[in-house]
Amino acid sequence: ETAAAKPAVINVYNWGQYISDGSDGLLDVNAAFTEATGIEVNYSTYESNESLYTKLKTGGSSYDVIIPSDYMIARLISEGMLQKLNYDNIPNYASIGESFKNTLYDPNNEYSVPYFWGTVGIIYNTRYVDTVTSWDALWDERYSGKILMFDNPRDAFAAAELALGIDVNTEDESDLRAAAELLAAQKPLVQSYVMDQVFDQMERAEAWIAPYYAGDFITMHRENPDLAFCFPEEGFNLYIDAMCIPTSSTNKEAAEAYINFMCSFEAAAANAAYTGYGSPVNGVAESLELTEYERGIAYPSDEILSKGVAYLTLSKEATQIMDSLWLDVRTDASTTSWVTYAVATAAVVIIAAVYLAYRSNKKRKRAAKRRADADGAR
Amino acid sequence: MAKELIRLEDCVVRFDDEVILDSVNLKINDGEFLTLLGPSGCGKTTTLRIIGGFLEPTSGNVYFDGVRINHIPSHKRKINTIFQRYALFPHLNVFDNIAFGLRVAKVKEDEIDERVAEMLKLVSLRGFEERKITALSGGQQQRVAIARALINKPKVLLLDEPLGALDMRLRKDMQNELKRIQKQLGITFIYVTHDQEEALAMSDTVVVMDKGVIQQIGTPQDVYNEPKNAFVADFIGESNILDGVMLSDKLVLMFGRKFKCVDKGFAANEPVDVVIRPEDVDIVPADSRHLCGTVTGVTFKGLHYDIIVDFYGFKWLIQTTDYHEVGSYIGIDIHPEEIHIMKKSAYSGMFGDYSSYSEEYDEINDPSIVYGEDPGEEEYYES
Amino acid sequence: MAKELIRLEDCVVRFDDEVILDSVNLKINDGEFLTLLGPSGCGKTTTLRIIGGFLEPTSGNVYFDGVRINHIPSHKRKINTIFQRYALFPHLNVFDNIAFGLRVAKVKEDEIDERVAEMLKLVSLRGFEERKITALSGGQQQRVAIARALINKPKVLLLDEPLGALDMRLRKDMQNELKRIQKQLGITFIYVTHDQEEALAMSDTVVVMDKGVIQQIGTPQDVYNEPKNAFVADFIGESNILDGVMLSDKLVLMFGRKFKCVDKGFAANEPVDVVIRPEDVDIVPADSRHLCGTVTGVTFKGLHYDIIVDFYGFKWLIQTTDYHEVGSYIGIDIHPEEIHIMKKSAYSGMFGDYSSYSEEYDEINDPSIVYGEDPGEEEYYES
Amino acid sequence: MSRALKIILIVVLFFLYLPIILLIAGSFNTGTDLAVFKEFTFSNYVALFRDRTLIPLLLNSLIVAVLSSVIATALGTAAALGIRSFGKRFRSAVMTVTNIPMTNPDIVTGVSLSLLFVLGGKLFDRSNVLGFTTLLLAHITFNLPYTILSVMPRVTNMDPSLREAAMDLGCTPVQAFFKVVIHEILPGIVSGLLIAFTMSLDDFVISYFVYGPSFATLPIEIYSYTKKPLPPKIYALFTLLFAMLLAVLIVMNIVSGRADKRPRCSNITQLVFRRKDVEKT
Amino acid sequence: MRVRGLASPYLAWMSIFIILPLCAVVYYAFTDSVTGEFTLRNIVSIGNYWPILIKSIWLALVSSLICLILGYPVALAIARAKQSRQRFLILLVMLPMSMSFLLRTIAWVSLLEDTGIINNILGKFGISPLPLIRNNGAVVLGMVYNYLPYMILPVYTVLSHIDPSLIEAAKDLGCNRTQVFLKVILPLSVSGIISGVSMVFVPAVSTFYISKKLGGSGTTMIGDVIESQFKTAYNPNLGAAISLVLMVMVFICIGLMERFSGSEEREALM
Ligand SMILES: Nc1ncnc2c1ncn2[C@@H]1O[C@H](COP(=O)(O)OP(=O)(O)OP(=O)(O)O)[C@@H](O)[C@H]1O
Ligand SMILES: Nc1ncnc2c1ncn2[C@@H]1O[C@H](COP(=O)(O)OP(=O)(O)OP(=O)(O)O)[C@@H](O)[C@H]1O
Ligand SMILES: [Mg+2]
Ligand SMILES: [Mg+2]
Repeated sequence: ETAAAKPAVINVYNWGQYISDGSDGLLDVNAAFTEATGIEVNYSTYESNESLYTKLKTGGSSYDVIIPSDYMIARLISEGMLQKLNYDNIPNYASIGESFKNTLYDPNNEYSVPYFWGTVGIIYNTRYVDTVTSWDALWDERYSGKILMFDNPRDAFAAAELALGIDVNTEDESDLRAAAELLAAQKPLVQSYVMDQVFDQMERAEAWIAPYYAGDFITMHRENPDLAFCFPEEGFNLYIDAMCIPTSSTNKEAAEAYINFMCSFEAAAANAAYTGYGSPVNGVAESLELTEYERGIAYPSDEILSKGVAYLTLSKEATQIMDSLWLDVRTDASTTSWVTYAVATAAVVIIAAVYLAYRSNKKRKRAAKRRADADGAR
Repeated sequence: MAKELIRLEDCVVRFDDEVILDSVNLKINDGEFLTLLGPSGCGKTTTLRIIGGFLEPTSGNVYFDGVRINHIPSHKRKINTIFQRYALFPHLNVFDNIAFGLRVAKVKEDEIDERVAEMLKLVSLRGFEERKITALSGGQQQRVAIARALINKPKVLLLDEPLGALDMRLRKDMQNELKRIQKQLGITFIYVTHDQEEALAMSDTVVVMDKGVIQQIGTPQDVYNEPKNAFVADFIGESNILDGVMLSDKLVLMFGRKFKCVDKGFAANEPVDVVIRPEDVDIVPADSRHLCGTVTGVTFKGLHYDIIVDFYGFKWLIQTTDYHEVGSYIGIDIHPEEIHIMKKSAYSGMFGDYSSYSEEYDEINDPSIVYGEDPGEEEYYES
Repeated sequence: MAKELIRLEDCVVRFDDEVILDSVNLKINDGEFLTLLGPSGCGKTTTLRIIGGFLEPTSGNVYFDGVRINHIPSHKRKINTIFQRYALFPHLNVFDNIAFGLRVAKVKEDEIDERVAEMLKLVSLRGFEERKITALSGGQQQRVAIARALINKPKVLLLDEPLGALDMRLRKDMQNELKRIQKQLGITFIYVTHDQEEALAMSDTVVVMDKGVIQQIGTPQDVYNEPKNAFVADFIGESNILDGVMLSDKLVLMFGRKFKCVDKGFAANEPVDVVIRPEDVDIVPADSRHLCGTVTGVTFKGLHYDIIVDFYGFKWLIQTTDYHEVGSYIGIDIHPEEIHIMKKSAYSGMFGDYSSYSEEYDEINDPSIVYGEDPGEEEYYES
Repeated sequence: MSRALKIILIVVLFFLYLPIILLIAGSFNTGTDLAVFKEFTFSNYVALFRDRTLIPLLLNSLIVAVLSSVIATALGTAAALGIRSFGKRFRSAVMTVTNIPMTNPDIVTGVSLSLLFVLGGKLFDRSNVLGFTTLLLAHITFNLPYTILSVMPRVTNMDPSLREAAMDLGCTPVQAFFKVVIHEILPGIVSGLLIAFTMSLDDFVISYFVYGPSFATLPIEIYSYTKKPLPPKIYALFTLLFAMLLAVLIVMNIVSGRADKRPRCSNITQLVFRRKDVEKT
Repeated sequence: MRVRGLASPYLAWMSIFIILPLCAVVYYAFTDSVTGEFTLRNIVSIGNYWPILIKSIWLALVSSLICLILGYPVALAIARAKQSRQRFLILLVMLPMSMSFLLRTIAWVSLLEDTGIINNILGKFGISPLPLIRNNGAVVLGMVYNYLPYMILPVYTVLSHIDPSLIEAAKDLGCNRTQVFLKVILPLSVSGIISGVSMVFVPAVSTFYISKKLGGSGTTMIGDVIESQFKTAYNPNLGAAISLVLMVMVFICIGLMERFSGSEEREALM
């Protein structure tokens, strides 16, 4: 019945590069945890909330700790895929900032412990782009071909919806269509839809303006001081990634020990220093070596934060509508282009078929003629 | 007919410093059926490839109709080849294989139809036009290869062991067919084989080669009856090859006995090789007037029996249609014309020894046997 | 010697519903040299594979020393094989190839060294131990294959056209060598070939096959002199095969004329095939007592001349050592013993026609020629 | 004409190696951006050896690659030998099915395999089936067609009487395989093994669906690196891997090249000498 | 007889790990994502993706063609090299595939970008940046780069097995070099071309990473759609349906190619 008798291994499933791994002279968090508790960590990574969801949904593997984003947590809760936590085993929960408790996705603080939080804003290159205050900048034709856009529907739609003044959590089809139209209108201006390529492209001024996460801006800014960050006036996404325990977990106590450890100051500080994202743990923000400018963006004032909106989980129907609208935007349903391809493909196939048919027909005819000749000769 | 068409002059071929052809001189007349005969690896294919234009000799000249053609590529020579393994195009059917050369020459389809039909008749393959090459038997493939080469009306046809893959019966039939075609069309054939019977049966001229060197050139009768050295004698049919000494013109000493012969022009007492063909030996009752020996082996060969006779420890092969028991004591009789005298050569002593035929394998090496124990008893054996 | 060692009983082999071997019955005695002879694709290899244990007959039984061995795999049979293309192991050298069987049997290395040395001596390959298989000539490979098979001291050795790839001279030498080895070791040899000369020269018993059916079993002399049907007659050497009618015992009608012969036991007026071997025909001056014809072709064959003679439009092949000019009118003489009578079979009319030898190809089909225009002139031709 | 061919060959090889050169250069670069070479450094290699996750993941990848390629080659070789003796129709049916994993989009193969494994897990009442075993099974599955296709031609070209000859000389079928047949089809086996190994080492899509918490591979980890720019120690890792493979291949090439050069005419004294060596052993 | 048993482990493996999953795909393609009942809706709704499907096929076709045009001469050059050098060259062609596919694609990005290496070099000569990336051309380039070895290998194998005497025979019958190539070498290598084209076309048509990295804002491939159905949108039924259609189309394409070119030739070569 003691903790020691239980198999001392937990499976942790986290985003890639989302934990301090001992590089840059920081704490190796997982190793420190093992050292402190004797519990081994099987650590693996995913690249998006959706792949995490797929992996969980498919089944066949049991994870003890996962770290989805807010809207995904709500979805997982509504589908009964998370276990309630025993906060008695997570004493460090006390050090989580109050503003990260009683959230929309977990109103009663039953399922999750915040890991990081962050904001989405607009990063732009001050050399080429005038001071940005609004989402409208992403639709500014002056920057045509130098605009990057999110390569996932939720963030992309949110940007359009905020620009239109629509609720980012709307499930209304006409709202979604309006957002999609705006995105479609933006498409000719967009250089490409990207995620992590933002770093390279912004740092090297390959692109001039892009919506992205505030924490990542700090990294880019250190490489290229020309870059600036803006919290758009219409509002912006404020997200929280939080640690949860899925129902498939078989080792809940150890998982809670892990969550507790992650809330400890040392671990949280190391992670925050490594990733650059906002730590919800009290005191961590102050301990980081940040310039004033950086701090203002990574840990903005409450006034700014009050404009932040969280994503809520959307209904299945709304998700499907959004996905298919997004696909339409991405694939450019403008008929001319696909008709061209269809005609080209068909032409190639038909020419080949006609040529082959002609050849074999000719062969057959000649053979028949020869046979007839031979018969005649006889 | 006697007009010279192709001449090889001092042709030498080296691969990696190894001499493959050594100073080959060869003249081929228009309309001739010339055969290159020799054991495997002797350079027959190499010679043919020089003529066909697939290989330039390392040194030496090749003339065609008096023009030097060393550098003329094969597709510009009026010479066609039937390859050792036919080299038919597997992606084409019989008709298209035969029509290949004409299509390359951009002949009109109508004419192609006509000429292919003609060729198919010539090689008795009408009705096979649409067949895949892979669905033909060896003999049929052979005939397609012939038709494919002949349709281009070459002045010279090169044939590289075209019958090697066929079985005995088919080979005989194809030999006749090839000979017939050659006569009918009057084309020069240069034919490669390692089968001496084939060479003798088909050719006007036989060129015997070994180790990259031409050993003898002559008509089949010449080569068979008057071999120039032990290699030729042995390669062209079975031979008993004996050491002899030329006592004077028309008189040779073997086994310490004197035999009449018809050859002359050797130095007195010159050591020579003496060839006696197994079928030229007549068996007679044993008596003192003849060389006598004991039969030590008999093999039935269909046409005849191979008989091994021991004369004072040296074993002869004799071919006869009459059966003689092992152990019987017989005499032999050889016409002076059947005794062929050859100069000694590098090949002397290497061939013409039938000792391995008998069970008493080691006896030949018995030093106690002295040849010609009873010399001078008679001047010579009469024929 | 006469003890039965292997027996095939009603062996049938089918591949994909095609009958490859049709009810083969065969008895092989201990120490016998038995040859399977037949054209390509007739089922020789298939028969050998049944004996070797590489193939189970579809139906029928295989006995070895009286024990049924249908299901005994090849590695448990005291039978070794020399494969059609030797199947030497290319990754091993000569020594290791020969030692292979002993190594498998876990014989001590000392003994292996000894026995391999012995074998190498037997096949005259001492000094070649370290050679790569690929660096050997065809004849040497052949001898390695023999040594590899013999070193296991098999009771039976199967040889599948072992000499097929060799040139004429080498083939002759190897024939003698094989025969010597077989006699020396007293092993049963089952030998496959499509070369009739080879079969006749080497075997105690010849089995002639065609299309999966055994056509005749007998000694070489039997098979040659008393062929059972036109196929055998034609396959074993050249034959003139004529249509005849058996008038009574010892009297046959050909060309509308009566000939004495020695065969009997046929129904009166039964149509038969008559075989006359080309070398059994004696050429005599043309006169009224003999069948006379015109020479239409002569080919020099080394040993003899092939002469085509036209008798009333039917062409015979005659082999003789005397030269006769094309166009000369000659008579022929046949001993009654040389006239072989065979029952009509499926093969009748397919073989033994030498018309294609001559240029006048179409004449044979000329309906104006009537055979036996002058009947009754004489009772029969004397010998 | 042949000069034109040579030029094309060189151009294509340059094309194939251009990114490789870039990645290798990137491993010695102080910056993270491949396009800008800042300063030469070994620090990426130092960082790589300090890293506690990448090396174990690389080992995992290697274990799976080695095991799956060896097993797939063994299975595939046996299959190629067996398939050859099938009737024509059945053989072509089997070959068609064999081709399916190659015509299927990887992602479909991955998903369908994961469904199969989960279903299997439910049957055996194991909620945590995904892991090393499933990864291995999946890798073997997608490697099999490649190994079969590279061994098959060797098997068809092999003289069947070699095997029979071995059995004729007393080998059991198993002995015949290991003493003779394997030597004949070895080149096919080796190339199958190589292809399978590289495919397996590089696979991300299929692995993604069948890996479990207890066992992941390197490509999965790298693919999830979306939070930050790719750390250059990754380039260092693959540069090392590439160098190792290159070394192995060069050594193999030299060894097999030597074996090819057969002594043309053997010196007799040498023969005697070697013979003695054999006798000693 | 006993050899046949050797294939049985594979046959068992095949039925469990190839045929069963295939059945799963078919099952998914015909069931509703919510209710789990039989439905044709997934198949029907593929209609929405025709443009992408056709574009993917087109790009894959173009890539296969370019691979052929580049790969054939390379295969020919290797087949004509010295025997001892051939294996080395083949290894040289294969070796880049051992470097991670993801990394190689990333390397291409840094080569092709507007501020990438190539445009930097061009910039030194005063040439303004060329649009090398984020268009269909870049996607084709990525596919060609990744799948070129798959073209070279089979073509080389066939070329190196052509009996040299066939080439001599063609020369003998009057062909010059070009004619030898067009009339003999090319027709004889058709089987290699077909397997090369299918080995390039098949993975190219379903690729999804290359288009993400190298494609522009409008370059979505059918592979991306399938991926998003399985991973982002979590609609595996639709994903299965699309892949089923894709698979059937690919099979038909390959089947047609083999039928028209005559498989007998391939057998003849073996
Ligand atoms: N390309 C080559 N490189 C090196 N040696 C060669 C080459 N071609 C032929 N040879 C050698 O030249 C010699 C003669 O070969 P060639 O093909 O002319 O023989 P051949 O008389 O045709 O024999 P066969 O009857 O076996 O066909 C052989 O020893 C052979 O090994
Ligand atoms: N495995 C097989 N499947 C189908 N047919 C076969 C098989 N093996 C042999 N055959 C057929 O059986 C027949 C007899 O073949 P076999 O090998 O016994 O002939 P053979 O007399 O040895 O001929 P050769 O002299 O050419 O070697 C041939 O027609 C051949 O096509
Ligand atoms: Mg030759
Ligand atoms: Mg056979």
